[in-house]
Amino acid sequence: MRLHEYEALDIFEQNHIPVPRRELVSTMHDALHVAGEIGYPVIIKAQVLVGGRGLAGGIRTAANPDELKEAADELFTSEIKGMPVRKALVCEKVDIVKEFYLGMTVDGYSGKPVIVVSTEGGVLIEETARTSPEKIAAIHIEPSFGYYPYQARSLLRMLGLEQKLITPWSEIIGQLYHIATRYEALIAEINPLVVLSNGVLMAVDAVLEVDDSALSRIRFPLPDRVDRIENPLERRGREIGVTYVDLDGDIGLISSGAGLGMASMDIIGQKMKPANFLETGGGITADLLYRCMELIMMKPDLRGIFINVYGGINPIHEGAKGVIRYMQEHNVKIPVVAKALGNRQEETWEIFKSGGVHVVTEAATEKAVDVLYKLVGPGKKTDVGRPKAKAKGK
Amino acid sequence: MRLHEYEALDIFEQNHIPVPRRELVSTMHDALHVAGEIGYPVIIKAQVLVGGRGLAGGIRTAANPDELKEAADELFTSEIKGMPVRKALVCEKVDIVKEFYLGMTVDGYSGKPVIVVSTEGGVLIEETARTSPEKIAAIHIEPSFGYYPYQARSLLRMLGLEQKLITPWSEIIGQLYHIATRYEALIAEINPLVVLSNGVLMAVDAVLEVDDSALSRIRFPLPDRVDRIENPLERRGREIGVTYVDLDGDIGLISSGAGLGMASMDIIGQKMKPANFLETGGGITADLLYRCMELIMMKPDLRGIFINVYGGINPIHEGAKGVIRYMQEHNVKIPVVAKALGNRQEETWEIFKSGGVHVVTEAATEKAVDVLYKLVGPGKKTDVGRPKAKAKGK
Amino acid sequence: MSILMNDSTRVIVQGITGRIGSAQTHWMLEYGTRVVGGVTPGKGGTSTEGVPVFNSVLEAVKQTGANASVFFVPAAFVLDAFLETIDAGIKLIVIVPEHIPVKDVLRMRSYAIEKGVFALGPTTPGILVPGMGKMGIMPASLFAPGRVGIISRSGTLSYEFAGILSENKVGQSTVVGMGADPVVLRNLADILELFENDKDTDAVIVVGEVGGEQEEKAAGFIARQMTKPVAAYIAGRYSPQGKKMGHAGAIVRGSAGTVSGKHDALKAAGVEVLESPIDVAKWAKKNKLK
Amino acid sequence: MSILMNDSTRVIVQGITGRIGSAQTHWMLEYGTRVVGGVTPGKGGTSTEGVPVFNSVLEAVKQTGANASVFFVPAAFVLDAFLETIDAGIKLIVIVPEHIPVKDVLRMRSYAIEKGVFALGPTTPGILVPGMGKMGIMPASLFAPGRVGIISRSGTLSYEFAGILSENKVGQSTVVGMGADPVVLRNLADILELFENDKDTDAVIVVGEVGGEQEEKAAGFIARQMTKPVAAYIAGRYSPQGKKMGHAGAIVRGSAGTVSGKHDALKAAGVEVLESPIDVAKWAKKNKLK
Repeated sequence: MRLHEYEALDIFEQNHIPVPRRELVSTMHDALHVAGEIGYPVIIKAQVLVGGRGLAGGIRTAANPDELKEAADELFTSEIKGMPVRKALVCEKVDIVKEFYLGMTVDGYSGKPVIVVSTEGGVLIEETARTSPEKIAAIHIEPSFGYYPYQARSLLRMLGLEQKLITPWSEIIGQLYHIATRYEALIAEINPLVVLSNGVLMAVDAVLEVDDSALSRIRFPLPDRVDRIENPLERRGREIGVTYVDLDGDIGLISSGAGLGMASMDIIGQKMKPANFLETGGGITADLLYRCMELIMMKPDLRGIFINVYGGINPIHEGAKGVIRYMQEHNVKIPVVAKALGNRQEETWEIFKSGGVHVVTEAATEKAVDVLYKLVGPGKKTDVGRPKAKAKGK
Repeated sequence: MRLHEYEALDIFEQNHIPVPRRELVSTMHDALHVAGEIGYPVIIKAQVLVGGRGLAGGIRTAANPDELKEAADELFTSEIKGMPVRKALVCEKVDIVKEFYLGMTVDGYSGKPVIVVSTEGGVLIEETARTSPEKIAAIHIEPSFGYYPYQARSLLRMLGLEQKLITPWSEIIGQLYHIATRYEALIAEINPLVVLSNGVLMAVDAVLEVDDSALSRIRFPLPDRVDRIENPLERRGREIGVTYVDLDGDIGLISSGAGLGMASMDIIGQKMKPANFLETGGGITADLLYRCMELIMMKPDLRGIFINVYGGINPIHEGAKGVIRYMQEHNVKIPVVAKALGNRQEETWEIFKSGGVHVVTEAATEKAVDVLYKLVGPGKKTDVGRPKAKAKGK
Repeated sequence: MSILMNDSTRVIVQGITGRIGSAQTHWMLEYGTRVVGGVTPGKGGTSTEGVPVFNSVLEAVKQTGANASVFFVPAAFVLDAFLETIDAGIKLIVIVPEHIPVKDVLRMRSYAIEKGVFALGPTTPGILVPGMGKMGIMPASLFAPGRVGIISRSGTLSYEFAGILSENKVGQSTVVGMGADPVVLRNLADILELFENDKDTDAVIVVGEVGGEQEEKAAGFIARQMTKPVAAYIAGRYSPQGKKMGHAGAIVRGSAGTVSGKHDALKAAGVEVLESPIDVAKWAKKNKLK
Repeated sequence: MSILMNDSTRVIVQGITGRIGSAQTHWMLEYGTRVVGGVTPGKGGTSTEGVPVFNSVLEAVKQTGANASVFFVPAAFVLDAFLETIDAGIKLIVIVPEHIPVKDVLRMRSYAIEKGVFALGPTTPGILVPGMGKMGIMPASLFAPGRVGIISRSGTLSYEFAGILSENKVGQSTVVGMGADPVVLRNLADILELFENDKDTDAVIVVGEVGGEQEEKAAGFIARQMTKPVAAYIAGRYSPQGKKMGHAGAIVRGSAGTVSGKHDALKAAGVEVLESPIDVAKWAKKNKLK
């Protein structure tokens, strides 16, 4: 779960990392009031969960109330990469002398947390990593050994950082590591970490992504999970316990397994356009697939549906019952093709066929998609489906 | 720092270990009020920081208000092993089917935390360890590996514990280990850990001793440290930063180093009686020794004073200045003998001599104590000094 | 004949008394797997699917001589049970459950490697040796005995590839699910090495997906040490990149993680990159695999 | 000639720029110790008592060839600096500071043992080899070269015993403070073993105190492996028992910890138990030590 910047800044502040004075607002009026208290110039930052927010115009500076009025008005009526701006953070504009980068993630290949620092921060940090690798340093932390400040001191010395910054910076690394550990963060990032003109180090941005699998055991207050997903269909997917991604096409997809789902999209995409990605996980029941059908049918212009499931851990015969119950109750007329193999496959095929589903019994997904293509035809010629940030809604 | 039972029970409760309903009281009137809310029978337990409280009459059961009145009255006007009872805990009397023991400490020799469990708990646990070792099991925890519940399950199985108790008990071990880690406890103990008639496991007593050296970094709320020491002289020692133990004799002692102090007591004890144990630690200054003199002179009947210090890390010449300044300002008449060796010893001797202190320049403490004995004589013939729980006050 | 499992593999099922654990024990036994015991703390002394259940792994190992374990334990208890299993001397562990916190996986991984235990998962369908046995949830009907090895990050895609091969009369030596999580207990290259050293495997198929850098690192191993033909399919060409790891991830990994980056690395290592799963049939024919 | 320190010992002082660090550096240099550098993060490039100061231990080791370190670092920073020192390759460490949390000491101890580092303390006066050098705070005037080894749990009592011996013309080979804390970085028996193997030590004095079980465990080692005469004094006969460890401690240790328990164990191992420190002179004379 990715936290909003304002949520992450609060957590950083509680854990003794210096952050700017700031307040969350949701109207222009509130923005003006807060800015009046903080004092101009201020920065107003859209609180949307997308990357590259700054380059997309989501961060504005205002030197006076008029400028703030204009900036806030634009933000609250605009979308950033397709996401509506509901909340913004009004921050003091601090006096920045230099920008650094500090990030932590888990290195999946080595199986260790990794801390990355750079003496150049900002939006072009990945570019810096390619062009000036000498400005970047990283250390892997042995999980059973843990993090100690001397590791940070040696990392910072490798970068040739001036001595007086080494202690405060290594303290911030320690605090961020502590936060990452307590909140089981997969990503914890400060970009930029800045030096102010008075010499203080400050986090003027904050990224924190918490491990979804650990949410139930994190003992510390976490922001509410409700309504974090802007897209109502994707939110509905989360509610029923499946992974749903809204796309631009017109072929509905239900798959068991993320890899199989991605391969299905790739194959559909060769001649048609998927309307969604939907992955059931390992908990298929008749009810779940009923709700999956309901969810993918929320998109109005579907031309056909492809169901691609395997009976390994999943009782696919139960799933088939849910699909045809939905089709019968809602009088589904568009073609539905199902490839369902594995444990109890013959039983599953019978159920599907009894409900009018076209059953494919060969393993290759390409053959099943061919069957669907013959039923629905080429459709409108456009680009292949891609993720949409904003839903059409129902 | 040893916590009171009521403080430790609060911490246990916050960390999900079942504990009895209870309330802290400091008057008989409050005790009656609380018991009325909890319901009779109740147990009233003196909150004093001494071991063996139960056998010394500090724990009473009351079946009705009359009995409680009598018990509370006795407790609040009595002393337990010389400690006045200022507070007591009124607890529900739970229905105990069986008593167990659970304790954790640090095994200094192996350098590892150790968890000890026994299927027999109660006041005679150490006796059980000697006579029925098969009822006791212990595991050492590797610090870099940490504690996991399966370790507890295997420990409990070794004791032949019935299966249905294994899961709740291993959970309590996990919670106690968690508490011991967070509070940096040198001792964490539940004796007895009881099974109630409804099958629930409950901690009806709680011991928690926190590492003094870690107090400043424990992030969790700890009870106030002030006034934990009953003896005013020992409290004064803590305030000025030295270790002072009040004893029954009449020879004042100032030593640098606990081992040297203990040896000095042993040697004084051969013919005289020490009035106190005082260990300066490594921070001697003129002021500190001035205050040490002031502290040991609070006891009215001193016959002589022995100062035994080494100049390794300590500037003993500074210490000598503080001693003679006190002696001059307060016109000290009783004999003072000092043995002071090490860095700047000659300078130290001169200072002592200028203030009328008898200086011994040989290494053996026995010789210095002989000098003192010749000056003060045998005194009253009684037992050698022993620790006193209650101070005479000043 | 196979990697990881063989004639002397004696399997215990942890979490055997649960709904999924007991159902999968049924399928594993039906496929001929030597399931010698199960573990569910508190259910010791009972039996499930005719298999004796024990309270602890150590007890199960002592009583049955088990040397391998497959997990159907709730995610929250997996770390503890995993450490218990290693301490009991088991040397092959399959972790089927999904949603295990990454922090736990890091701990499990480092302990398994320290103790020389080969562990697969989390979120893996397990291992299947056609005609011999299986640990995990792979549906038997799709597999046939033969000489092609399959390693897959995705569970159901491994069935797909085995199914396509089987329909084309190409059998499998062993099918291994390495697990779909961002951190897994064994890396792809470690499993490739087992296949390279297996005299009954002639070629290997790698089924990967967008995200992470398993395929890129494996490409380095293939270039340096593999003599057998390798084909690879990478799912997710049209998908949003898997688990994003922020700037820190991008900095550490460079271009790793994209489908095209994986394709480039694999091609440079001499791997045949398959554009679509069905292409595996042509590749098998071209290489005369069976 | 000595244990732990010898002609090739090159010492750095951590926390050299502090009040105590610089004063003790002065005394160590004056005694002839080869102090080659100091470390205080942020003070690199300066010098103290003529000794160059570095920002990190690694830098100090690289520039000076140091192989031993003595700590005058504030208690809160000792753990971090200790791990840094081990990673920099130092093999002998003396931790003078007191009041280090036990949790930190456990971590330090296990890492030092894992990495084969010999560490003393916390709360130790250090090591002194009469006439050659010292690491720590022992006051030089009390020591004389000779062939008796001293190991002490208490700092100042080690001076007392050395002083009594020196006054009686009995010199010391090496004097070692093992540290006064309830958990120390090396146990008594480990240091006894070094003296047993030192060809220039003829006998050893153990200065112990009430509490813990170092002396009891050492008695076992002495009985099994020591050939040289050992005398022991245990302080605290009339003292409240040191750090109480509750019932758990009493259960684990049995009667260990009391003065009489220690006396019994040591006597059973053939150790001469001294009733009072001054008795060490008679013992030395009886054993013709010098």
